[in-house]
Amino acid sequence: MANDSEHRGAATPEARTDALRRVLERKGLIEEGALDTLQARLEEQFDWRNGARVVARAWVDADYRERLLADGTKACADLGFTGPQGEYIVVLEDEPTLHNVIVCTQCSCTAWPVLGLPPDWYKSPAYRARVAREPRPVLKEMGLELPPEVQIRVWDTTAETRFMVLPLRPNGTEGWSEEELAAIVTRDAMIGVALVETPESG
Amino acid sequence: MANDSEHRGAATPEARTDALRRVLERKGLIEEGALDTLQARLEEQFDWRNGARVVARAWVDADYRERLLADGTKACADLGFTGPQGEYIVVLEDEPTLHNVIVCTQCSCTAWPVLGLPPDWYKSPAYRARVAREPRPVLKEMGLELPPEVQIRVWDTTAETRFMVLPLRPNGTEGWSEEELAAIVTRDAMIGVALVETPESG
Amino acid sequence: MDGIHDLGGMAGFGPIAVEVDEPTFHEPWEGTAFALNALAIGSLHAYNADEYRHAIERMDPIHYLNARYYERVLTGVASLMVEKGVVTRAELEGAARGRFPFAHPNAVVEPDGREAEPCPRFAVGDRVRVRDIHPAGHTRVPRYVRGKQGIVIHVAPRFRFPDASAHGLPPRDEPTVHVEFWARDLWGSDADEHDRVVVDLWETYLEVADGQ
Amino acid sequence: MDGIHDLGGMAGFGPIAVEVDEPTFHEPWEGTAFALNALAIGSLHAYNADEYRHAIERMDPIHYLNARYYERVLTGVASLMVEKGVVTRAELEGAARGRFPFAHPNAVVEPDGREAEPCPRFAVGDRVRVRDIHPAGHTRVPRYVRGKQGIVIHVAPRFRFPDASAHGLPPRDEPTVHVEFWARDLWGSDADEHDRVVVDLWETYLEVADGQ
Repeated sequence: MANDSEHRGAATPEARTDALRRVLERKGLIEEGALDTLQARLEEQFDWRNGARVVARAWVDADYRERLLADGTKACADLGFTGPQGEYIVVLEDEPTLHNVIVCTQCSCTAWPVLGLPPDWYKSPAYRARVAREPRPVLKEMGLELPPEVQIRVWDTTAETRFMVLPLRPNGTEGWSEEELAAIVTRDAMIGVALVETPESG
Repeated sequence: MANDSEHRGAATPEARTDALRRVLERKGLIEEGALDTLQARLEEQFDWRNGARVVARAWVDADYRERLLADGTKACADLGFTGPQGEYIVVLEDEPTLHNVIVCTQCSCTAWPVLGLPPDWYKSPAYRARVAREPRPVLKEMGLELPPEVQIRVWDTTAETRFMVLPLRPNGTEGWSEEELAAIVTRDAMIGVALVETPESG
Repeated sequence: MDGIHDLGGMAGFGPIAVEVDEPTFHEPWEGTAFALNALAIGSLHAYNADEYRHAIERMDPIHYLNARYYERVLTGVASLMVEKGVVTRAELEGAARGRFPFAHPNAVVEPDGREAEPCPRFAVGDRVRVRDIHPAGHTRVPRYVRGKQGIVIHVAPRFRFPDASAHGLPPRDEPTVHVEFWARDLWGSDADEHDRVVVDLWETYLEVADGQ
Repeated sequence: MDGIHDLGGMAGFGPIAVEVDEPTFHEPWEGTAFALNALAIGSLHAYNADEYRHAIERMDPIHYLNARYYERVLTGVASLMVEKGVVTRAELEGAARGRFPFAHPNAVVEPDGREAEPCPRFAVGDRVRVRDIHPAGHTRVPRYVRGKQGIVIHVAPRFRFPDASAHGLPPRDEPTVHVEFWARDLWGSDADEHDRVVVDLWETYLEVADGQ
């Protein structure tokens, strides 16, 4: 019972974070401003809109799509998306009767350079515990009711591969530009808890 | 995240208990004083000193010991110890090279009529999680370091059998009366996390 | 259900906190909560002991680990009293003047179609394997023995099969057997080679082991 | 370790709470905690990513479930900074003006004696069984696939074997393979008969399946 959260008399996470930063600064291990610079750089680097651009490119360029599915890391790097947690990216292709969904049951590993830093629900015990076991009810709860003929493949990020779902291109987007397509791709669709929808279909 | 403990804004367990009692009283489901009477009766009935008397009797009476090991429920009932959570008692005989220890990994089932209502540590997640897996370090941590040649048998109370350990009678108690023996038997020894010791050995 | 209550073998808890000269109840409300449960089961017949255990298992894992024993008792009793229609949430929260956390709802559980056998299926000395089942509802077969093999060392009397009884399904009494496992078969090579674990299991949880 | 972090398949959590238009960081300290970890691994080389993951796993289960993600990050970083001697508990608690909960201590882990194989041991289409191991230290093989059989569907590059790397043991790179399991083999007959789960596993976790 020793190690509880702040409700049992610990300093707040904010006070503890600040304490760690100040102690490291005092020891000269953090240079003036280095932490802010690092944080800003990482926040810019880890943006799920990068993944949306990858998806849009794959939808309009059959050759790129093929390369993306054969070597996700390289194809993402070709668009400039690399970095920590993107060392080995595997792209999962949705099909009309096969739906992919990603989880990290043991922590919260994510392909940061293309999916960004994931939302709280993705990191919550509830999602991590439940989606590996009962993906269909979980997806339905999150607003995605899949027809019974669609099989589900859950990918658990237990090692160093980082996954990204290549969702189905929605009907009614024939002739759309890559930019227009990128604008309708969502992070949730690249995790696999949503489909990509057009303003009309959505 | 809906169902947290009082630290996230719930009423205290005390206020909740009182609320439940009052609502039941208001509905006429609890008669005046019935709850206090019931509680007093149960507290009297569930006393680990009952088990100490069983152990002492088994130590001085070879016939009783045999009956206790053959049919724990009946032998305990012969001394007047019966009731809820004592419907089927199995007594586990310690030997010089075999040590028994009891746990309920899934909840906190205990032979109330002979072991009493168990202490918090017995009901804690730490004990329940650890003793089934690493009994030797757990016992050592609790003050009982067993020689390596003593084998350990952990009994998990997963169904309706209720266990009680018959500990080794300590050396130096030859000629002691049943009452004197009962006075040195502890609840911890009947759970299996301690040996019975004399004031000299202890 | 494979819930937080199924703690056997979970690593990461620290030392076991032992309180010297611990009282039976630390505060009066604990005794009240205990007596309320005894009253609800024994006098009001509002629910049975299997439903009660399962109600506690259905507590949110965060609440379950944060709560001490008698808060879990209280939450089990109160959740069932609401679910059985004896009281309402609103009545309890009104009387408590605050939020009253309850257990999560029960799963829908179908009958398993089995029938009680006239004679015990297993005898002392039988080698058995625990079925690798993961029921959505209440069960008393710990995860740590599922799929494992052990030896029957004792056959106990018939008791009500809890996976049915906790969900209002047709009751069925069947023997439980004490099955002894080598610790190493359960926990791997880190375990002591001589240590054993005995688990008390209803017959439905068991099948004849391989090569028998 | 079979810890609280190994959540795959645990039942009893309620609905998944989704926040609309969630910001990357809810409070500035969360971004600071994230950057501190990146700095500690990337610039200070105070510890590696496997040690970091394991430090979070060593948090007390109650703290783990109560803490949101960035509090877990913070606790992992701070625990390792103390364990590595970069800072002291007293320094941190003094600066925080309050208690600073850390992870529980590391287990003592011995080398497993294995060596990296020159070629990948498994190929696409191989039927494999996950070894039923329960290491005291860090491991990345979830409990829910231990002892289960599946098919290799992809062989990934070599990565550092985390069970060694998290404990300062001699590093060893070996391929990981994506193993596909039928959901019913993992969760029993309640699971959808067509659903599958793919788990990314280091070769050491695997053996050739029965009857191959």
